[in-house]
Amino acid sequence: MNQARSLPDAPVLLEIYRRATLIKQNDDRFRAVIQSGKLVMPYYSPRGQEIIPAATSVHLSDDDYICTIYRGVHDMLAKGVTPRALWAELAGRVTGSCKGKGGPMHITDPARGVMVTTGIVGSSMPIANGLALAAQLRGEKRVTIAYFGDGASNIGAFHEALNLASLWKLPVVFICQNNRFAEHTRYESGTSIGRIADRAAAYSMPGEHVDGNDPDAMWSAAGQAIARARAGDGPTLIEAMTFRFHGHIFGDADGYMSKEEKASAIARDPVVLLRRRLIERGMATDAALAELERGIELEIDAALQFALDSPYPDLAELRRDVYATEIQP
Amino acid sequence: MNQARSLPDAPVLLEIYRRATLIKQNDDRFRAVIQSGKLVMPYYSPRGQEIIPAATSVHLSDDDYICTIYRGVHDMLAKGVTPRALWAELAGRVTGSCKGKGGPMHITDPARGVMVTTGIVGSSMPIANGLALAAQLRGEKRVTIAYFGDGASNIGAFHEALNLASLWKLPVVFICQNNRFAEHTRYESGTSIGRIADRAAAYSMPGEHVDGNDPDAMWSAAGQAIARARAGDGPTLIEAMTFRFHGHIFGDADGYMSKEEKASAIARDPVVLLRRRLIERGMATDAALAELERGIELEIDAALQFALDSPYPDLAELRRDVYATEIQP
Amino acid sequence: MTTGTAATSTLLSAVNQALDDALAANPDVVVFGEDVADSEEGGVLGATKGLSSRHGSHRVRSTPISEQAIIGAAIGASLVGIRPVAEIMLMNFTTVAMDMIVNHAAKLRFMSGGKTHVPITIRMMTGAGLGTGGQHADFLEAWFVHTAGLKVVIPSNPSDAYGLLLSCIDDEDPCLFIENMPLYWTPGPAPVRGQRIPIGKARIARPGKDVTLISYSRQVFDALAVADKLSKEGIEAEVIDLRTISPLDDATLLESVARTRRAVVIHEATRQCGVGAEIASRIHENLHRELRAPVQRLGSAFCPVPFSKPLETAFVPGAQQIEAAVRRTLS
Amino acid sequence: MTTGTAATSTLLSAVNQALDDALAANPDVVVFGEDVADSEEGGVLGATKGLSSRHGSHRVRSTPISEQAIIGAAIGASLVGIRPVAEIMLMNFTTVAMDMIVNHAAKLRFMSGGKTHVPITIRMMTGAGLGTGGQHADFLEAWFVHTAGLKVVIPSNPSDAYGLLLSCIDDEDPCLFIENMPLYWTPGPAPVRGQRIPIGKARIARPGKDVTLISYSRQVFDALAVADKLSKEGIEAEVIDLRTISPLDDATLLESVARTRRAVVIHEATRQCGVGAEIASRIHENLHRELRAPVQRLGSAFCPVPFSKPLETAFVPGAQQIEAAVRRTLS
Ligand SMILES: Cc1ncc(C[n+]2csc(CCOP(=O)(O)OP(=O)(O)O)c2C)c(N)n1
Ligand SMILES: Cc1ncc(C[n+]2csc(CCOP(=O)(O)OP(=O)(O)O)c2C)c(N)n1
Ligand SMILES: [Mg+2]
Ligand SMILES: [Mg+2]
Repeated sequence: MNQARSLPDAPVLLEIYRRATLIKQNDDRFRAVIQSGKLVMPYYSPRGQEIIPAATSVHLSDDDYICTIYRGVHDMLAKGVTPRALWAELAGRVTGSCKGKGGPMHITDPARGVMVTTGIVGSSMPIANGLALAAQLRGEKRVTIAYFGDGASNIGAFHEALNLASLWKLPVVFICQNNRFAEHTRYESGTSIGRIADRAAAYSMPGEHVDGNDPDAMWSAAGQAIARARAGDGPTLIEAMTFRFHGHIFGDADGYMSKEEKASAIARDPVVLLRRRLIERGMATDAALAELERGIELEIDAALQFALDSPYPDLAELRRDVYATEIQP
Repeated sequence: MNQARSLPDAPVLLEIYRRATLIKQNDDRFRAVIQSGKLVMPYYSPRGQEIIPAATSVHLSDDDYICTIYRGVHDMLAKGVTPRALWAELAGRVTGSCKGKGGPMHITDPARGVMVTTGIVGSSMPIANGLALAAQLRGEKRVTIAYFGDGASNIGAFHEALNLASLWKLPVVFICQNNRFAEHTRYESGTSIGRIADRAAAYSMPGEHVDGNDPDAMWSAAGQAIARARAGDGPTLIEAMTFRFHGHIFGDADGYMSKEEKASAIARDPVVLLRRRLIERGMATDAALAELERGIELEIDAALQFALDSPYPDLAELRRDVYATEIQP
Repeated sequence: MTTGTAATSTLLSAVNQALDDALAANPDVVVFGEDVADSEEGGVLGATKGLSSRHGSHRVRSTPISEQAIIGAAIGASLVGIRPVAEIMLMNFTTVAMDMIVNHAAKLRFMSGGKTHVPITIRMMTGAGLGTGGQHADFLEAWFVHTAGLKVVIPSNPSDAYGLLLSCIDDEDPCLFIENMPLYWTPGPAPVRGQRIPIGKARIARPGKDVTLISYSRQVFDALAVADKLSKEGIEAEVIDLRTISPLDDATLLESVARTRRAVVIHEATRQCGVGAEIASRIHENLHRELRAPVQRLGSAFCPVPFSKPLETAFVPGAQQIEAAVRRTLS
Repeated sequence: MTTGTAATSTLLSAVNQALDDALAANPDVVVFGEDVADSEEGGVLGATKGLSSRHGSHRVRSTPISEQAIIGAAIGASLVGIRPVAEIMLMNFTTVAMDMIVNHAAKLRFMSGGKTHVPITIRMMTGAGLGTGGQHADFLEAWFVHTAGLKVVIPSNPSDAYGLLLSCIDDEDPCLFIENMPLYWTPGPAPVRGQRIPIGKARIARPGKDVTLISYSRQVFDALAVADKLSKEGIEAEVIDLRTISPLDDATLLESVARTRRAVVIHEATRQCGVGAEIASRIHENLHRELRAPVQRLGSAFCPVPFSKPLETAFVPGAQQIEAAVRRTLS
């Protein structure tokens, strides 16, 4: 990219911090609640990856679409899904975003542009193309983001989707959140190239390798790719480097990584670093940020309470939403 | 590749010519017989692509494996499948390589190392990896070739297979026969990169773009890739440029290409050019080549006769070869 | 040729006509698949010929050989109201797109609690008889009938093909539309322009009182031929053309068999775990006492589609087997 | 713990033991799949723990997330005598490898006229009950039972799992081996080391004379629980654990139902076009006159696996439904 990179100004960086903090605090609470046994589910914590969707989503509106994956709570919250809808869904309540029928791996919230959350590695990308195609066909300026992991870059769907997006110049941005592991498998054991961004060349597509934990860099890379898509100049592949703090699935013993590797990543907690940066740059005071954090905490308290107070779906829901009208064989 | 390229010597180039001529004459006869109505089948003529497998296979022995595709009669003949076994199979006779049960899209002949012929675009590559893995596990020096078309480089299986082959350093050579069309679709309408060979970089694999109709260049590129695989240095992707003379499927109206494009390719018939080169280089006389061609013609006459004289398989074959022992549900 | 059912048409041109009419009627309808545009000759067999020229190459698009990307794009676009008709050239190639069809198209409505849905149509061809061998002629419809959230439609003649394809495109749920290639050029009743045929309703192709022959696609013709033959002996077979195999039209099926008390189910898919097993089970469950004989099921041989002509012919259940099965129900 | 059936084990450790023994006994056996090696902790749930350390990381290999490449490599290697045990972590992920399984593994023996064959084993987990939602818990075995050339094995307990897995690895045909994740830690009879259990033979889990309950995998336990309950009323149910669902053990099934004259088939897959339809059809075809009531079929609700706990619990057929079905056959 030739365009000079600017830095996010104070309101933008503060907004990135707000979203990242919402993700962080929400995740801390989820894990505590799961650990307490109050809710039971497989949970794929995005803790450590907050900055990527936070810095991306500030370029987006509700009209823009995202497709994300099982490890996607950060992407959803950054895009505007409310903690209430999320908590109720994770608690399997009828007030959840999907009436409790989808669960953590399958959140959908079209009002916020959260169109698909998939549990099948690689599947966010081909579907994102379709959303982008719809916008293109209708001459709308919407942009679609497909989030996925580093491991997903080795599955066939990645290849087919990027090839098609390039051929059709679709307004889509492929954002690979490279946390260096696919379940227990290290990046280099599954991926035959040093940088996933370099795979973009196979599709004549711009590829950007960026520190996904650095809000300036992430904001800039996402902004340029989104602007390009909006301008009708086609797709971009962004590889955003990051790290997951809680292994693949919550409860994971992390035996496949070194303790130092993990400790050093946690020591560079991107949300903590951003907080420091805001203060260093004189963009916020500690007190103002503490106030914001307290507000988020209250929102999460309320969401949890709302979820626990909500009823479970009626068993008749097994017959609903299978087809437009009820069909039982 | 840094290694200097040598040229094939007279016996090798003659052998390439012999194989290419067998393919050409065999194909001419197939088409004539199909046109006459004596045999009925969908037939994917490889006419025009003879040099690729002819110049490749002279580096191989019966111990080496190939996996090929529906457009694969040239690959099979070059690898040593006899016209008798082939004609009988295409005629659906029990004396065919697969008792008539496979047909033109599914020739198997393990004695010649022809292990799989597939009708599903992209499927030759993942299976070729497995044959290469077997050789690697056993410390054998066998090499496996996966043949496929340009269109196949856009399907997921290509991506997964090349990534795995690179990671595991498998002794496999991926040879893309780029005839510039996938069915009726031009290369550039389906493929988002100028050269398929450049996709090798996505897997940290050497990629070679070569004129597949030039026996010197093809022989050299295939030879180096095969030597690398045999030495345990891993896979190579070769993109061999070529052209199909008879469209996708025999009977194809070719309305999707310009007449000039086709005429100019046929004017540069690689088998005719090789014949001329042999004489120009003083490697053979016209008379000697004519003699060779007559011999091939007789072999094909005999194969056709053998096929037509052979019986069809017994209907009991519907129950055989489904499982190791007969199981009827 | 455009009105009345006296005129004849072919399945191939009926499909083309339905797509043409759907594209003309609704700007949200788009068509994509390998070679479907006129720059690629409008499909390998011409099913989509003329469509891109008439409706624009932005709406009728040829794709790379990337079935996951094809169905993925169809799903994504449909989530926001586009009506994609995606072509998977041959049914066997659904095997490279099963994730998109089964894990996504079929499930997104339910998993989203009704927040989104996937109104796509997936067209595909198949059928033994053309010497295409083991990987190009399978009938895999039972897989999709086993999948909640999908509808599966499989016409036997031009008029049905036209009316059912329009209904699939109108439908709010993902529909698979299966075209039997060996029937493509068989003359049959021409469609009535604009006339839909409802999904989920079977057709009584021939009334009868002694036995019910239940079938779909090409085997309907074999059933009719057998019925005609038996009629000369005074055996009157009712022939049902299912048209839709998910959801099944229980009402029509059960009403018929309740009258005839005998049934034979015939399809080209193999018998084991085929649609015939479902139909036979439903009949037995509902009409156990009424049945004079167990329901007979016919399907192709339990093996891949063979290439050699005599094997390929014997592979598919034919008139002889149908007749024998009918006689078994009568004995 | 290594001999006798009095000792207990779990399905998870039985699978591990079988793989360990197979790797030790035959140098041609190799294992691969995502995370299977010890550098990746020997599987997400530890099913392959210790194997790469004991047998070498050239024989027990972790792969990228590339199911087509995994099955393709298994097929290719098997063509020349390697005995791969490939893991597709969850059954839903077979949807990205269906081409390799159905068009290649199942068909190469036939299409080559017997010149090659594909002795591979494909292991996979699945099963509702763990809150994994719509894309991680499907039972899709009917698709594979519908596919000629495949064998499908599905154990309910540790001893069977061990003996059947060894048989699959020995077998000359491609075998799917389905592990029910919610059963992984249930204690059960320990395997007898080295002892094979033949493919294609069902097990009478409980003898009875009044009704036959036919099932496999987790539902065997529900059937046994219902049988115990009914026994107190003097109703003696025979419970059959199929173990193999392709090929089906007709002899055992039909012999039992010929005696009891009543049957209920239960599985976790949905009913429409499920394995139960095939079994019910076979019973009706063979025992129409003998049956006192039509065969009852139970399966999960016709929808994707729901997340919410009450829905997930109600989704799977349970003891109550089995009991009600039995009573329907008795009334
Ligand atoms: C097709 C498919 N294969 C395997 C899995 C099992 N699986 C779930 S997550 C995962 C790892 C994905 O790694 P990555 O893409 O890096 O994303 P991350 O979890 O690190 O965010 C695997 C293998 C799956 N869900 N889908
Ligand atoms: C998965 C799959 N999709 C579609 C097809 C239909 N098809 C058969 S050949 C072909 C074109 C392949 O083109 P290419 O790879 O360039 O090989 P060529 O025929 O030119 O040798 C297509 C689309 C198929 N066989 N398999
Ligand atoms: Mg990762
Ligand atoms: Mg080509």
